[in-house]
Amino acid sequence: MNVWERLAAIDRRWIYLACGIAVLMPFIIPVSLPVYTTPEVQGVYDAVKNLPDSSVVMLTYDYYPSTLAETEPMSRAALHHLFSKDCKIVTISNIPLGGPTIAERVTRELAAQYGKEYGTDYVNLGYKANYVAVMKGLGSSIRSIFPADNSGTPLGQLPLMQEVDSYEDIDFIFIVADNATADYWVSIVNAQYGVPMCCGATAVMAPKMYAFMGSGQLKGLLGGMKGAAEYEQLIGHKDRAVRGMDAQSLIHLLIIGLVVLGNLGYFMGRREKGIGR
Amino acid sequence: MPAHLRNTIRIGLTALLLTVVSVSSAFAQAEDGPAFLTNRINALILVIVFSVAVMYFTQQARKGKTLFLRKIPGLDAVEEAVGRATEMGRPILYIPGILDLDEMDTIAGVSILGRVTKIVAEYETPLIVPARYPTVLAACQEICEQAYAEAGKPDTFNKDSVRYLAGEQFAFTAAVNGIMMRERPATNIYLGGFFAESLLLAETGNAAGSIQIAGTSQPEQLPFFIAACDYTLMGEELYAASAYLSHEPLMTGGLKGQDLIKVILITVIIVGVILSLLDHWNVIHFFDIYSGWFQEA
Amino acid sequence: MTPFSPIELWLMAFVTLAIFSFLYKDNPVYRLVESIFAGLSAGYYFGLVWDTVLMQQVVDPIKTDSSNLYLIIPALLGILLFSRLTQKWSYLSRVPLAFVIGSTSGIFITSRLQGLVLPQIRTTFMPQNVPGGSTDPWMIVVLSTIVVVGVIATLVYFYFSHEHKGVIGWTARLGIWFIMISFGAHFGYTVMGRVSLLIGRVQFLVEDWIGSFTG
Amino acid sequence: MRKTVPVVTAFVTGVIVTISFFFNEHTTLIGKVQGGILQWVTIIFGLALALGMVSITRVNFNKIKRKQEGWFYSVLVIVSVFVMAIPSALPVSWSPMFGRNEGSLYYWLWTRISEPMMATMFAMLAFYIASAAYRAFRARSTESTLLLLTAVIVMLSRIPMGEWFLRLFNESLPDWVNIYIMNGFNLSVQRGIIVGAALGAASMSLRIILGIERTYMGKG
Repeated sequence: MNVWERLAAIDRRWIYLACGIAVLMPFIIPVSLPVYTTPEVQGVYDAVKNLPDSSVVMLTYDYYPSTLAETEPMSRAALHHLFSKDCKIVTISNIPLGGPTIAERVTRELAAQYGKEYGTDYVNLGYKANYVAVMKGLGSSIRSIFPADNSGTPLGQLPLMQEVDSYEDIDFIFIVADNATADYWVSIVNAQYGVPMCCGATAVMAPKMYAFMGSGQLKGLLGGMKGAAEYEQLIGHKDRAVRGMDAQSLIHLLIIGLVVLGNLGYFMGRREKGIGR
Repeated sequence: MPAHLRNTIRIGLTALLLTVVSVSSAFAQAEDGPAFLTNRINALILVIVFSVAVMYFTQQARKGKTLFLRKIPGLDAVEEAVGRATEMGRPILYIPGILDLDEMDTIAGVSILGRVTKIVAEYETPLIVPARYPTVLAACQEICEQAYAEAGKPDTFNKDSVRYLAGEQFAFTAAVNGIMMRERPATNIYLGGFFAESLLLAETGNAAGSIQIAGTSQPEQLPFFIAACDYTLMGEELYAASAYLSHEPLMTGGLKGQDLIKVILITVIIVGVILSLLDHWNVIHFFDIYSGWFQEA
Repeated sequence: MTPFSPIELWLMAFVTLAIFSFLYKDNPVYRLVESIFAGLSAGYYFGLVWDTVLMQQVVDPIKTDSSNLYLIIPALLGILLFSRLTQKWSYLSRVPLAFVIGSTSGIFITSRLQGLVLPQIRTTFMPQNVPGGSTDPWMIVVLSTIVVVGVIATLVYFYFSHEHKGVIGWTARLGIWFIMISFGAHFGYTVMGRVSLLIGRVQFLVEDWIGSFTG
Repeated sequence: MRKTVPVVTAFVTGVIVTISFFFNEHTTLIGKVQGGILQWVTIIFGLALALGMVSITRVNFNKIKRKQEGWFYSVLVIVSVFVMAIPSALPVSWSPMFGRNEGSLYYWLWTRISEPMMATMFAMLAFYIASAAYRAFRARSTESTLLLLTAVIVMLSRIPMGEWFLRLFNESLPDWVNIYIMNGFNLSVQRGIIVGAALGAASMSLRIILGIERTYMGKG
């Protein structure tokens, strides 16, 4: 067994260990490098900034607890930005597993910081099944799909919801999603009802969203933790996303190194076996 | 009931309902205001052209006309992989995605399962099909049973080979990973809607030394399938594979219809670019009107 | 800082590490938490359905206004879906299934064509806006060319009515190169996505859990 | 009968929803009917979410009954299902432990056990990606070389350290990566895929409405 074959046969658990160390290191020795702002994130910031004060904004919690690390900073930053402009916020979740619970927890915490009141300044609609039907149905009437909010209070008893009953009453939609729902917000709600929107997407979803940026259907895009960090920086509330960027640097370099090493081994192994050139 | 009669009834019913609904909706105004949205005429035209194209080719295919479809490279791999599993005496794992039965990916995955099961039944290779939704479970069970019957081996079908696993995405993945490590399938086939679990599945399969064939229409997962699997069906190739394998006239017809629309769309783009350049060079100014057709007024 | 009590933090750290133990190998502790997780997930769905669907969408509206009695019909249709679980009566579930699938298909046809195809095609033949607002004509020309060629080549790659030969062959070849570049970008982004989630857990373990030892 | 009724149901609902797209949904009858249909869909589909619970209980109950390998885990599954489900269905007025709000057992179990578990499941993917990068991600052909090179460049442009490194070569290099790779190559391919997939989905939907595609019903 030569060195390349031995390298190729390395147990994957050693790689896992290297990965674990790379992610832990920056917590012990932090190096704070600046994050540059990309035009896509600037687009989100400008779109929200240019909303008239007290606009009604729908904020979606279309994510599972599994992607909290990427999406929760986006929701928090959005809430900071929107509450500081006195916007009225209607939150909704198209994710059954955990979505409504996260919406309650995060929105209430931030609302308390800004002294906002449930029912007049913000409402959590919660979850209803089949997001395609929900998104389309909200165009007819929010109340026919959501007779009550997440905790069961009839919408008629909430002052904010007396003025809001379809997309016509909503000025802007801020999507935060970790799955295909963003696609449907664009293709159903933006295309048919013309509500302007921007999107905070996990890094996995972000490349697809560039097509919607290009077509002008999205006003801005937050792509993953980097996007969240840029947004946190723009609104001046540096938080977990900005702090996470250090660890990103190191582990990315590790992965790039692994790609190079793996391929080196692959080519050297082939050459020694006399395959290829 | 003979097929043509059924068709006639269906078409007649369609026409009747279309008329009744459109007429009634046009006149039955619940409130004042415009009824028909004229700004959506471009969409209406597209829907009509699209429907006619799809229906025309479907009709052609049904009449028994052979419509050409190009070969999908990764598909031959399926039979090869089943053969290998048989030689090794190890099972085949087939996952029709993690979406529910109302999603197109699952439908394609389930329909390819029918063809794969037939090969599996002929070779008498053990099969494992984990389903994430009860609806998918039921559909897979029925399709497998049918395939075993078609292969002439209805008795060899083991009902437990189609299994219901926990409903949550990662609970499901973990359970499938457990199966991979415990039962060591020789071949893993992932055809359907896959999300974050794609890499978890493909990596664990790699560790277990299985041959892997994957396909999904979710572009965000394809890089991993390409990286970790032996063969990958990208995007629409999944649907095309389903049509190609089953030689099903309906699927083939649908694909041919879509292909026609693609040709039209490519033409639209090229004409648009030319008009845009002519506009820029001050030859003719038709571009704004042209591009306006594709926009909701 | 954290809203959790020490016992809760220990519990959360335990389940976190128990799941991570799968990285080493499948083990009884992992299977234990996996089973609990599967059970809790199913239970979560039940609570959600009971409260937000059955109570909020059916029972409460009927209680407050008897003209809503028609809501019994969709509820019964929904219950019919449970016939899936039986052998003999499973065909009954087809009607509610057809209702759901039929109407979502109706949304699909129009929204896919009007909401995706039309705007995406239109903005392909329009001159592209350079992100960041640059008006350098060369940048616009280069970017617009890339977009037009890329869209056409990708569409041709997914064209199934012709073998990949001749003009179609090399356009499809170009298409696969474009696709691979895009997938490379996708891979790069996704690495960041997954790493973020690991960082999130490490933030919990280091800052919240271990951090609580030192006060 | 077993097939005709569902086919007609899918047809009628599908046609109404499709046609109503072209009409004002607030002022026309068809718009109102469509609104009603969508409301029903959310209810029917919502109830279906509970199917999983019935199913999982039954499967695990059978395992226990047959004393299959690992039946102990099945006991745990069933216990967890009921510990989570039953208190959530009891009225909050009886005890703050019931219901779904903050302070309930349901909320506690979810945020303290399920959330960290689910988040960790996803976090494992970082390790798997690292492993795939080393073991599976090979420059086997022109195509995979392109994929590989782009991945490395994009990864560098997305991290502060890499951005700093790229700026050593040219001050605008990270911007060019964003403009040409993300908004050029990537955008065009995503667009092609989106359009293609949209046509596929629309064609499948059309066939479902017209009763040609019946896979969703199962065979027989």
